[in-house]
Amino acid sequence: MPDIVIAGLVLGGFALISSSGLLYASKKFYVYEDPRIEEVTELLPGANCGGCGFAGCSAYAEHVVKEGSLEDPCPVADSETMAKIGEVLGLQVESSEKMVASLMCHGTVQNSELMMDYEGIEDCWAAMLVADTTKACAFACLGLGSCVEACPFDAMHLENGIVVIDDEKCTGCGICIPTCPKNILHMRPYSKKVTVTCNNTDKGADARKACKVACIGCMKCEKVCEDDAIHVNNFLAKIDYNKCTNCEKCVEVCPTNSIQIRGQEVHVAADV
Amino acid sequence: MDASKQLLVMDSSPQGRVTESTSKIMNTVSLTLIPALAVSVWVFGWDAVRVLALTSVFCVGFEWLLSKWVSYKIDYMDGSALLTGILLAMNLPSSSPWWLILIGSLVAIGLGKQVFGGLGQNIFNPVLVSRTFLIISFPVELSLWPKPFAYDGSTGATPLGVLKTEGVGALSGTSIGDLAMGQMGGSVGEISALTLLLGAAYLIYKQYIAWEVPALFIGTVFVFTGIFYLIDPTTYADPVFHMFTGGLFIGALYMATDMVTSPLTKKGRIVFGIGCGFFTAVIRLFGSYPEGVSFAIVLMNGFVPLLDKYLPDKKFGMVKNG
Amino acid sequence: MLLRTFKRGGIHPPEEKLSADLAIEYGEIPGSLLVPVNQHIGKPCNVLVKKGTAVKRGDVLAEADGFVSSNVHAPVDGKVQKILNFPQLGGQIKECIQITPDNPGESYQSVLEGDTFQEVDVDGLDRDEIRKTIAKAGLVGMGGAGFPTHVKLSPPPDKTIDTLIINGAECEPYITADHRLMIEKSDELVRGIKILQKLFDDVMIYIGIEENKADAIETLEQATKDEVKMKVIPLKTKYPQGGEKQLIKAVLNREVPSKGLPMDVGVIVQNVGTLKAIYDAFFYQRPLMERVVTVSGNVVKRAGNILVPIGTPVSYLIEKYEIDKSRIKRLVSGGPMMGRTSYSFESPVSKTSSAVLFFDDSVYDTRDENPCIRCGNCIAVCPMGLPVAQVTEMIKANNVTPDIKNYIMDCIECGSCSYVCPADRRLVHWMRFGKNIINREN
Amino acid sequence: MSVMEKFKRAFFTENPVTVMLLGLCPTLAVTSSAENGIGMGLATTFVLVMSNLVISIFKNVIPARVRIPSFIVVIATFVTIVDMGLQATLYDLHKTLGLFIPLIVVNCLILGRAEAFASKNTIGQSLLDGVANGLGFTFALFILGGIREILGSGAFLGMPIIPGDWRTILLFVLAPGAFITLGFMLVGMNKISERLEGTKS
Repeated sequence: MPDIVIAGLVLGGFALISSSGLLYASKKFYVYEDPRIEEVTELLPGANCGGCGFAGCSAYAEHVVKEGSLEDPCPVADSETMAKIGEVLGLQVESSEKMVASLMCHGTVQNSELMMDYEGIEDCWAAMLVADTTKACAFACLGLGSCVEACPFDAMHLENGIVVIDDEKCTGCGICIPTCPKNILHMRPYSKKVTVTCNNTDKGADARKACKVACIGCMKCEKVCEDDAIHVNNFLAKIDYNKCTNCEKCVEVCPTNSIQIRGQEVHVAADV
Repeated sequence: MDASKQLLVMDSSPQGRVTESTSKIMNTVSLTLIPALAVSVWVFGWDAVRVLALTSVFCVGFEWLLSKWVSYKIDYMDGSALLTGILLAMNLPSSSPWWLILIGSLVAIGLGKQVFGGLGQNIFNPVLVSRTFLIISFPVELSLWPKPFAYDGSTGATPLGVLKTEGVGALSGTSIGDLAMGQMGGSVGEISALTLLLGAAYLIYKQYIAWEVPALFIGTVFVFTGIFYLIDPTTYADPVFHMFTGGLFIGALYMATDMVTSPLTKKGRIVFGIGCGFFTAVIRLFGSYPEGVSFAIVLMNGFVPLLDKYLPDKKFGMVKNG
Repeated sequence: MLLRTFKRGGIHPPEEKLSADLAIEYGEIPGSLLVPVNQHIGKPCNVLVKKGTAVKRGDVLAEADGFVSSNVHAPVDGKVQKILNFPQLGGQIKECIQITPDNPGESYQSVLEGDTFQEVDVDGLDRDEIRKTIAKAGLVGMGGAGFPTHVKLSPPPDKTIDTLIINGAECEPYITADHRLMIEKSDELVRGIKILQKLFDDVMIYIGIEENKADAIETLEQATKDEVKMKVIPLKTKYPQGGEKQLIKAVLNREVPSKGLPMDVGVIVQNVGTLKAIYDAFFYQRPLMERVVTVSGNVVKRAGNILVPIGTPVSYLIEKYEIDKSRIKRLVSGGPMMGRTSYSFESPVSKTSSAVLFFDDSVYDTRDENPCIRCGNCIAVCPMGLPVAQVTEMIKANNVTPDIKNYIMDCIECGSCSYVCPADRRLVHWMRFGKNIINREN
Repeated sequence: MSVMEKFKRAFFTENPVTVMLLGLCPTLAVTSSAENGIGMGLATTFVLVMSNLVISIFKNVIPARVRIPSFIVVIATFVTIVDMGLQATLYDLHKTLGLFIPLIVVNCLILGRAEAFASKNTIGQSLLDGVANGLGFTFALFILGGIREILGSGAFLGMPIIPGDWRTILLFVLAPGAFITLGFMLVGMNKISERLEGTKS
């Protein structure tokens, strides 16, 4: 059996040389990667939505591990997940409430009259190149759905010429906020259902002319609020969600229905 | 909302359009094929009409069926499917059996066009995808070419086929005039160069097709085969023969100039035309198939995205003034 | 006659110059005027008046804020009724000063005749003085863009200006305002040009006019026959001959570099309307308060060119020209190729409104976008040599890569591509949308 | 994970060919008939099962940094065994499959399972995984080969099933036919899984 011996020796010797080469290479070219990056990536939702401002979940994981802090938390992950990620990093994480996107407008085509027959490209920014608004109210939702297009979670839909947001599907990633040319999307805590559905800063009479459910800046809500949570500035009411207790008193008192409870929207304006 | 109130239209500039439309272009191209089709009917009899009717019905039919199925909008009556059908008929022998036409139409519309995303998205000319598919799949049917004026269904080889199998000697006696008028064996539309030229001239006048592509295509074939003819006239046929036989004219005038699958810019069209001509001549002279027009065009179709990207027009203001 | 033109691209839409032979009329002072505060490109003005302020014709209503800005003057005697936001011709909502005139219904011609002519010694004018007078009079480019004139006339010292081109091409269909000005006010124009001539050393002046305005060419040739350094250049009738870059290419065969300005090739281009305004500013001390507007379109019974004070609402023109309001589907300010649509009949005429056109559906009815069939027409007609079809597809796919950006920013939005597209694709709108995407990124 | 679930995943939701698009070189090249598809699939299955077994046994011994070369050596060993075994027993099949048997070494499916599964799981699990994925691969190749055989040569598993005077579409036994068929298989697969997902939610 000298043949097989020779073959064995040749291959064995070759294996020895190759493996020492591998050994050398593995020592010389070793790149340390923090194992926690992978752990964090696996904990993250994995939607790669980009809401955090990084290119996907693994890039975000790399960032938080490198920084060693959770100062800008993943906007999509719930507090439990963030707590787990905090554990991996050895940090204490305060539980934060889920935020959802909210539209500061209720200018449906019934409430704020359509002023034109827009026939350009179906996109709010494209429409803004042709006209500053499509409705009587210059602040109103254009209703062409740039945000709907951008939402990665199918939480937004067009209804009656405005955007309707599904609080359950919304993950609070905030991608939609900058896609609105009218800047009428904002974030609010999931549990705080009372919102001002108007962004019109015109004087009361002008605002009322433009839209039936416009905030006219009458100050009634400010007076009725016991928690100092609602203030009128520039003829427009604004709720401070740190103070709001969901008492719904302002909703009752609002003469134009411009303060609404999410999920129980009153679609037609009250006759005043 | 007040219904009586008339809303003004808001739109981006310009507030006007030419009266052209996709379907108008498609239908005009279809109409210019009528003289060539008439010659075909004269040469091949009612069989040519049968093939034409079947391809048209099948192509529009398949497009209609697919429009029910795909997620994007298909306007099956915009004339593009009809044009595909007519051009497909012109690329088949008039003796084609119905099932061949059925498969050919399905391949043209389904595989050639809609799998890429429909009108405008296809990389390859649907008709030629179908033709090459059929040539490869059914070599028997696609080499039985009906003889001209023999309305009894007897078949023979095309002049190019004769050239390939029997050599130049067998061609003595074919007059160029007959070839130009279309008195030869071949597929329904590839026979009459003059009528095709007539139709295409109108399209060039209407600026529906670019003259660069057919001119350079035919010119390149002529020059290339001419060089070999001058080297050895006993082995290679003369360039005029190459010009008027086979599908060169329909290929150069109607297939290579297809808007969707030809380059967008002038420079690209020049390269495209020369490339088509070069490959046609190479396949005809050295390949195993007697005819190379469809292969050459499909091959060059694949280069179109590259030509578009790397041969754009010169942008205004790219030259520094002294 | 060998006509000059730009080489690349261009189209020739139907000219439809319905009002070419109609002399400029004078309007009356309307019952209420809306003077937009911001009628130029650049920084918005500061409003100086309040509700109830009584203003005299020529008073400054809003003052330029910074260098790239332009004054706005009261076009009539009257009282400030209100300051409000109102939709403009062109669709934007801008702050307007509503003025109730003291003498509504008074003929504007008689108001103009009240102004006194004052001879000015052009040779004795100081350059800074000229620029200051132009700035004070609130002059902006009256061709449509509205760039403050004094800024355009103050090139940085490292640019030598050797040529001044007067843009009388008026390549857009329907518009005839500049055409009529050139015929009726040719002497005034020449005097205006002479003032500009003072601003630069040894400057050659070309007046570019499309050949379809043969009478204007003739009149101006007559008016400039004694001038050595002024020359009328007949141009081929081709759109967009009046585009700044195309006009320079046609007249001088110089190509403005990509992302560059005309002054990079030593040229300044001025519209004829602006020159008339310069003349008024120097010889009548009259700031920019009025302009010639072409009223035309396919629903008007009679077209016309009318001189109206700025701030005149469109509804006044509709009444004056007895236009059937119910037939109007599109209200376009400017020409049909580059003009913008508007949605309110109360929108006022501004410094840049060269025409107000009224259309119904028969001229152009928006159709749905069809798939691109890659015919290449858009690329063939693009005067800027852009691969329009590919660029717009990339914008549509939201894939704006750096080299695509380069192409987008060179678009002059002339509309030739959309005009010839057989698939009714909104190519210009996509291009503008692409610019918007780029602006948002920055 | 239960055995059933494992098989469902390997055959359907994570099928190596129609979903993961692994090992496309043999998939496209040798599937001109259903028989070839089965032969290729089973040969691959054998290599997959054996390499999964060996790798899961030695997973704690193999140093992480040289695992890939080690896996390749293990796989190569079994490929050589299959190659020789086929040559000895099924010579005709070996001749048709030709070069593609040695090329199993570089089939990403095998290395993929070794890396992703066998090197992290128990021996039993790895064996099961190998069998399931191998059979899933075989199944896909069988379907692909079957379609191409019926359309291209009018037969199924060597038995003529189309009347003699009918024409067959020659293109399908050629390479382009493999691409076209696989393309439509992917379309079908996506449509079916879309529909299944739709019924679930």
